Amino acid sequence: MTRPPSDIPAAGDGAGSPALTPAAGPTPAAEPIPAAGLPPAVELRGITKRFPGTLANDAVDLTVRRGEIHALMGENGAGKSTLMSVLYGMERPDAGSIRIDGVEVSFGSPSAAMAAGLGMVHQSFKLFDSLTVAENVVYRAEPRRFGLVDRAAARRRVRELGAEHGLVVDPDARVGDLPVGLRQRVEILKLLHRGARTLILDEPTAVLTPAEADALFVVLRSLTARGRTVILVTHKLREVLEGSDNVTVLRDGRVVARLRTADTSGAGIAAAMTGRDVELDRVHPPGTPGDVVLAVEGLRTAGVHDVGLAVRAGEIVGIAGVAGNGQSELVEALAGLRPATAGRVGLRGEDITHASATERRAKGLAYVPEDRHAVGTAPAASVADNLAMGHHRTSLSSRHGLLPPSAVRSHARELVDRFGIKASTPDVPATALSGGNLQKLLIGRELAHDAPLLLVEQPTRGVDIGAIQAIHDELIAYRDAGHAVLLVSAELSEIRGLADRILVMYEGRVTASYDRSDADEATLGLAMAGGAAAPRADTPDPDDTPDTDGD
Amino acid sequence: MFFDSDLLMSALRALTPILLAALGGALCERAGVFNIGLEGMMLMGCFTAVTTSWFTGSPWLGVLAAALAAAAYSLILAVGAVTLRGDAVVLGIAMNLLAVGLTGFLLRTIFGVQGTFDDPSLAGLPLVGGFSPLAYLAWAAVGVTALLLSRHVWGLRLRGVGEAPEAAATLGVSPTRYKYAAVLVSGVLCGLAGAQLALGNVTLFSENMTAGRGWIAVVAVMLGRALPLGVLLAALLFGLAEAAGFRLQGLGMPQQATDAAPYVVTLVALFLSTAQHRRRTARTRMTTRTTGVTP
Amino acid sequence: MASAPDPARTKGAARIKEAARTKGAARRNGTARIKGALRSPVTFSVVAGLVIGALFLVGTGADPFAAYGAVVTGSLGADGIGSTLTTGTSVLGMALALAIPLRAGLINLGGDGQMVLGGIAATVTGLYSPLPAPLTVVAALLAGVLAGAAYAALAALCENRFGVPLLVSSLLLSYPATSLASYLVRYPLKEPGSSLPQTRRLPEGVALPAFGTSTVTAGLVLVVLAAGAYWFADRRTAVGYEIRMTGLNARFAAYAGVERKGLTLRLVSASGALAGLVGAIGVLSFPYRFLDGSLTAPGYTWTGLTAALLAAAAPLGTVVAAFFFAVLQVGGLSMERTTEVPRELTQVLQAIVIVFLAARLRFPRLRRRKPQDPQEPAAHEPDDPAPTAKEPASQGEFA
Amino acid sequence: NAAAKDDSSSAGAKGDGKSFTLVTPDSVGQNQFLKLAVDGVKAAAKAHDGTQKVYQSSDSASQQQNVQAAVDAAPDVVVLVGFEFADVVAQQAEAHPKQQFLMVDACTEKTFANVSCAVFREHEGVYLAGAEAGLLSENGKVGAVVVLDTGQFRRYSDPFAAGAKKVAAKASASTRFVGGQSPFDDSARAKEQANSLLAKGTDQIMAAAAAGNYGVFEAAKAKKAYAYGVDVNQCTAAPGTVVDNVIKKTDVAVQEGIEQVLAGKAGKTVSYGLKEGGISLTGLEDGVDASKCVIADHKDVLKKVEALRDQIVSGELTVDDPAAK
Ligand SMILES: Nc1ncnc2c1ncn2[C@@H]1O[C@H](COP(=O)(O)OP(=O)(O)OP(=O)(O)O)[C@@H](O)[C@H]1O
Ligand SMILES: Nc1ncnc2c1ncn2[C@@H]1O[C@H](COP(=O)(O)OP(=O)(O)OP(=O)(O)O)[C@@H](O)[C@H]1O
Ligand SMILES: [Mg+2]
Ligand SMILES: [Mg+2]
Repeated sequence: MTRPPSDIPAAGDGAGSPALTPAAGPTPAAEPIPAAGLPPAVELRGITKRFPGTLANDAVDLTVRRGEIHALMGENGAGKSTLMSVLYGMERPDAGSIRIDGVEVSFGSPSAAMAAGLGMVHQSFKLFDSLTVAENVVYRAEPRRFGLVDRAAARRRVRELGAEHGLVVDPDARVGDLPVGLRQRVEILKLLHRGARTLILDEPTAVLTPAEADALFVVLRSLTARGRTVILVTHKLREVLEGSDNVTVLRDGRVVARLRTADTSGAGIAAAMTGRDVELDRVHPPGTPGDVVLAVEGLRTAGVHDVGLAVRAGEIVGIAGVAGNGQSELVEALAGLRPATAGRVGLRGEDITHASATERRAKGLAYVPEDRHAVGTAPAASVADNLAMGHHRTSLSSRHGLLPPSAVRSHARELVDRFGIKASTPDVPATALSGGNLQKLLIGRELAHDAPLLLVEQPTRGVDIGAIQAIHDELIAYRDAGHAVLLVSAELSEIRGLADRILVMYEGRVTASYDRSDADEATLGLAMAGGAAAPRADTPDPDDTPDTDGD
Repeated sequence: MFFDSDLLMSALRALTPILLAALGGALCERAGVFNIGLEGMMLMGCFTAVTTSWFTGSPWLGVLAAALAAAAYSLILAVGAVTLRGDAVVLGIAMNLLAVGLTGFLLRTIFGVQGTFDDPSLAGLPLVGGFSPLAYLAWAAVGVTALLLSRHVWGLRLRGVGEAPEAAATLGVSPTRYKYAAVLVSGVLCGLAGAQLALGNVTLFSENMTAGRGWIAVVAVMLGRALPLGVLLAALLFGLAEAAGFRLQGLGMPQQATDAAPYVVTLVALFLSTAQHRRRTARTRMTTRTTGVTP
Repeated sequence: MASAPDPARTKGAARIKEAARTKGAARRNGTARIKGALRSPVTFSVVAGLVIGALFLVGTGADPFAAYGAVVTGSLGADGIGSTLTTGTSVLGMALALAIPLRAGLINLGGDGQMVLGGIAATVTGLYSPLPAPLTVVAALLAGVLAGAAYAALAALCENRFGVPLLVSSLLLSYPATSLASYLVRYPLKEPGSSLPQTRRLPEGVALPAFGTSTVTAGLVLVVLAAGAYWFADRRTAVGYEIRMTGLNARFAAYAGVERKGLTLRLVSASGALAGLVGAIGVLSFPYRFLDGSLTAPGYTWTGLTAALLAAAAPLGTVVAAFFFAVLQVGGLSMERTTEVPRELTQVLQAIVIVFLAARLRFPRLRRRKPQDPQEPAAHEPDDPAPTAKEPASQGEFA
Repeated sequence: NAAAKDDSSSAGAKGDGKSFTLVTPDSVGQNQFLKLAVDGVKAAAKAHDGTQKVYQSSDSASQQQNVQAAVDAAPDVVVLVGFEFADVVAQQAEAHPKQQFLMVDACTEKTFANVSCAVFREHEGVYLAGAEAGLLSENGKVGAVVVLDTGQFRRYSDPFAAGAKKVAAKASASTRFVGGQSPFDDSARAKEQANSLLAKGTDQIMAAAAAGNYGVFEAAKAKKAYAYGVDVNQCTAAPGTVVDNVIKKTDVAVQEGIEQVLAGKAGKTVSYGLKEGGISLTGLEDGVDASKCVIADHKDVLKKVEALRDQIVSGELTVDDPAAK
């Protein structure tokens, strides 16, 4: 690769007002000018993609220079994923052209795109959990001996690539056993093994801690320094501002802005994405804590060791931590979906340690789970049926357990209106909703319980800025109504913006606790990476029984 | 005296058709297609083998035709479950019913008999060392599929397809193609199983002659965790239980008890293996979860 | 989302919208429903099955019209309707038995064993109960129900406790049950002096009342009542809702507090109870005794399962499908008697219908529809017999 | 029409003669016993210049439906083969006193004026076959492979042992029941059951396993042992292996039964044994030498067996009937 890396996010020349540029005309002002003689790594012209009822991409132009990190931003449904699917050969565009390194191409399949040097890391990882890292990396590009997979060569390859790019992973580990951050390394190794020169990453940091995200950007930088190109699809302004060279913003399938990162600010990008002014990083006024609602003492379950915490009425307690450090297990144990092996859980003074999920709900607990597709909803069921869940035994049904269909439907209409869920009728299946709307459905349903205690996991993962703010407002309103909220989020800004107190979980224990005012990102980030952990015993806890729910 | 070589021989004979079918089932399972149509595919194999052998006089052509016919029949599952994304369980159950009806119908239309077709001049498979050549083929197939799945490029891709088809697709491996291949191969294996049953174990066709062996193969796939060697052990367990049951009848055990024995033994084996499997996965998961990064 | 707007206003708006919706719907609903029904995969499957069956007939030189005519007259004509309803009693009973767990994504393949144990329990009660005959009948029915339920519960425990998928545990448990029944009627319960594997005949009066001189008994009324109860539970109760949601996404239901293991146990027990009821009805009808194999040989379990699958376990659909298969079975035999066409044809038809349905084939759209047509046939009509995005739970639990 | 015209439906001249309907409990197929019943009805129809129909059932439900359909058509005689029909015939006979029924191989518990029965004493023939086995066996080990463990089918095992012991005092016998999911069709299973007998050194096997008999013959042939068939001459299925057959002349019983009914002598039960000639051995019939049976080469054995037969016919020797226990 001959071209030197592009200018790293050095201070631009006085980034004053956001350089908003309407995407009219063939050569908008902020269009990065390709270095003389070298064609752009990727050049999309007039890409149009129509789905039944939706114009997902409307004559989109996108130019990505070799060696840059190019951010692609936009709200949910703006057309980012669609555009990348078109580029990557997964969807055929209705109109438009694609050039890779100046050569016009037309990909019929991802393999064709891969052969042209593209590689994509999807938002939901595309990995084989039961296979090893090495097998995942070489899949479909296997080193062979006599027609058999040459496993030694595969391992060697993983080690070499890892060493070269700072992506160290054990080639023999089963991918299913790896934490998310390492899985992402495997995804990137996969692309590098295939010789990808342009990497597309769709929301790569959605599930990472700041530390992991920072590590990822170091890797991405080292890749671009070696002449590779990165297209980054994301909702996170911070990353874009710190990590990218140029930004393209989509709204409603159209390019609304092309910006040099150095020349812009977060507010500018946000305004371009939403089409209105957005107040970023709002810090909500603190709550006024009352009586203890949730009291946890010495709780143990698989993956959770000796956790104690308390949440009071009128406060939000945030749990920060890298995914896989026991937060999900803790919340599941609190919700009654996982048996506690020791300790005590009290809800409004009542011992609920061994109560079933239904009993806990009856006693005043509502719960927004992390995975809205697999756990939080039944995608094939109607919106009305999805909204009824949990209410079907209480407000909607009569004493005798009758559940009149009319009650279910009118309940649904009420919530659809109250929470602004976009659904044509309550009878459409939940699959028809976008990610953000599905999340609203979920949060609306749980808030409607008016339960004294709300457990919320990752309430805004993969949701756009507009919806994030609406959801945050709802949570604050809920707190201010005198309810207790336990919030689990991998998003530090979210935790810091909402929580009155912040706990950090590391390896199944609560290792640190901060008041909102003491918790800056650096401190929290360090604690999440184990910096605040007490020295860990080398032997696993004796009472740490293996989980028996056999999932 | 009780566990003599005859018992083993008897178990091995009982096991051959089950093993062939179960290997097919294991391949499908690995490819992510739940195949409970083994019984039906096998029955189609039985019928085609006998019909072809009868009209051509060659049992080998019968074997070939059985493999082809069962493979063609397996297309129902491939098209229905893979291309049209239908429900594999429902399709499998329907295929089993269809095979019974179809072979019964054809038996009457072609041979004009109901129940059983048998004729002394119907040519069966020769025996080599007490077993039909297909039995040896079944043994070889265990090794071949084991190697294929664990070491061969095709096997790696197949396993990937079965585990996460979208992931395979993004890497340019067509899940459809691999699933079709797995289903068709299972068809061929079930066809061979049928031929073995109708021209090897005996030399005749009778309605519903598979008599639940396909279902046992399904259970063997599960018990053997879709691993070729595991499937072999599971089939062997069943074969031994059945052969031992025959002996026990001789010792005065009622026929009904010996009838039920193989199923009870299989169920108990399932209990034990599931419990053990859980314990093991729980343990490995715990260690990696607590250590986080492995070197 | 914002803060909730004035609730009174939104409610009013919703009411107006609702009024408009129902008005428009009333007008267009009829035709849309018919169109929807015609295009549904069920219609396609049935028609395709009949066409392929006709091709078979032509291929073997028979007259398809005569054959199908014989099926219809043989099953629905004056001579056949009694047999159809008698067969239908058992088929519907088993179809319901299998539909109930299927609604939650559970497949019970152990119907044979549960039915046979129900039959044995009813026989023993009928033979040895000291109660007067009418009470004995009730006791025998209850005994059958309990035996079936208890045995099915065993299969559910295998899944809940030992992690052996229900599909397999129920199937494997079925064999020992039929063997046990077979043993009992050959030795302890055998009719003295008879060379048959059968029990004594139940005492006079220990029988379900029959309609006139026909073989149709009050058993039909019982299974129809069961179907009604199932319909009601499915459509109008919280439990029915939980079952449906479990079938659509078991993790979702569990998250909301539906206890999977408890539900499995209850549903599978209910399933076994119905299977046991069918067994008891079989024994309390002609020939009023337990004859080894007579309950299982007609294959009601499989026919019932196919009916439940055809209807995606929806209550009304299950009833219709069960009746359809009873017609095929009885009509097929009659066709064989009158037209020389082997009755296996109807078995082939039955299987082909299911194959097509499982493959989700439907008639192609004749005209292009506007995208997002609000009158798109309601795929979520709970009684729509089309299986909508329903994955049997067993699949995921395999291996 | 290829759909099995001969087996399933009306054939023969459509005269003004009598009409007969035969209902079978199972598919006729290769079931020799049922085939003979069909032959019997056909012969009767021919003799009376009449018509006949055969309704084949497969399970209790179809048996009931077929009997009902037969009665609805009101032929001169409804013929039913098999013990499965006892209950349904009793019911129909009561409901239709004008309809004549002929039951073969079983009878109703109560007697009805319009139900005639023909039953067999198979055990007498099996006893003789057992005697042959006892005489031919090298080590005195004989056995039987039988469909199911019921009294009716034990007529093929217990008397076989008794016959063998009669001629060879230290003979030992054992029985295997095919069982399994389809006992009448599972020849592979029948074969394995035979193998388990052969493994014990058994060299004479009575085969009463319906379609499974062919499996038994194959097993015996492979081990150079001997087998005994049932109902008709099965020696042709495995010449050199099948020694003899216990013949059951169902055709004769059907034909004679119909004649009795038509002659106005309904309501009686006729029992066929060695004496009446309804049960016999191939070896004791004419044409032994052309039968391909092994017994044709053992005239000395036949002599002894003939003597036994005469004892049974004269009543000097009675054979225990296991079904009567
Ligand atoms: N396969 C499809 N069929 C129909 N409509 C689709 C399909 N894929 C996307 N759409 C629609 O196209 C539009 C753009 O979707 P896209 O997935 O590109 O948005 P996105 O920018 O990636 O959103 P997010 O931030 O939520 O990931 C949306 O309105 C979506 O509903
Ligand atoms: N086949 C499809 N038909 C209709 N809409 C679709 C289809 N596939 C995707 N969509 C829509 O495309 C939009 C974006 O899809 P995408 O897969 O990016 O999910 P998402 O909105 O990002 O949610 P999440 O972040 O939780 O995965 C959603 O509105 C989704 O409903
Ligand atoms: Mg997207
Ligand atoms: Mg997204």
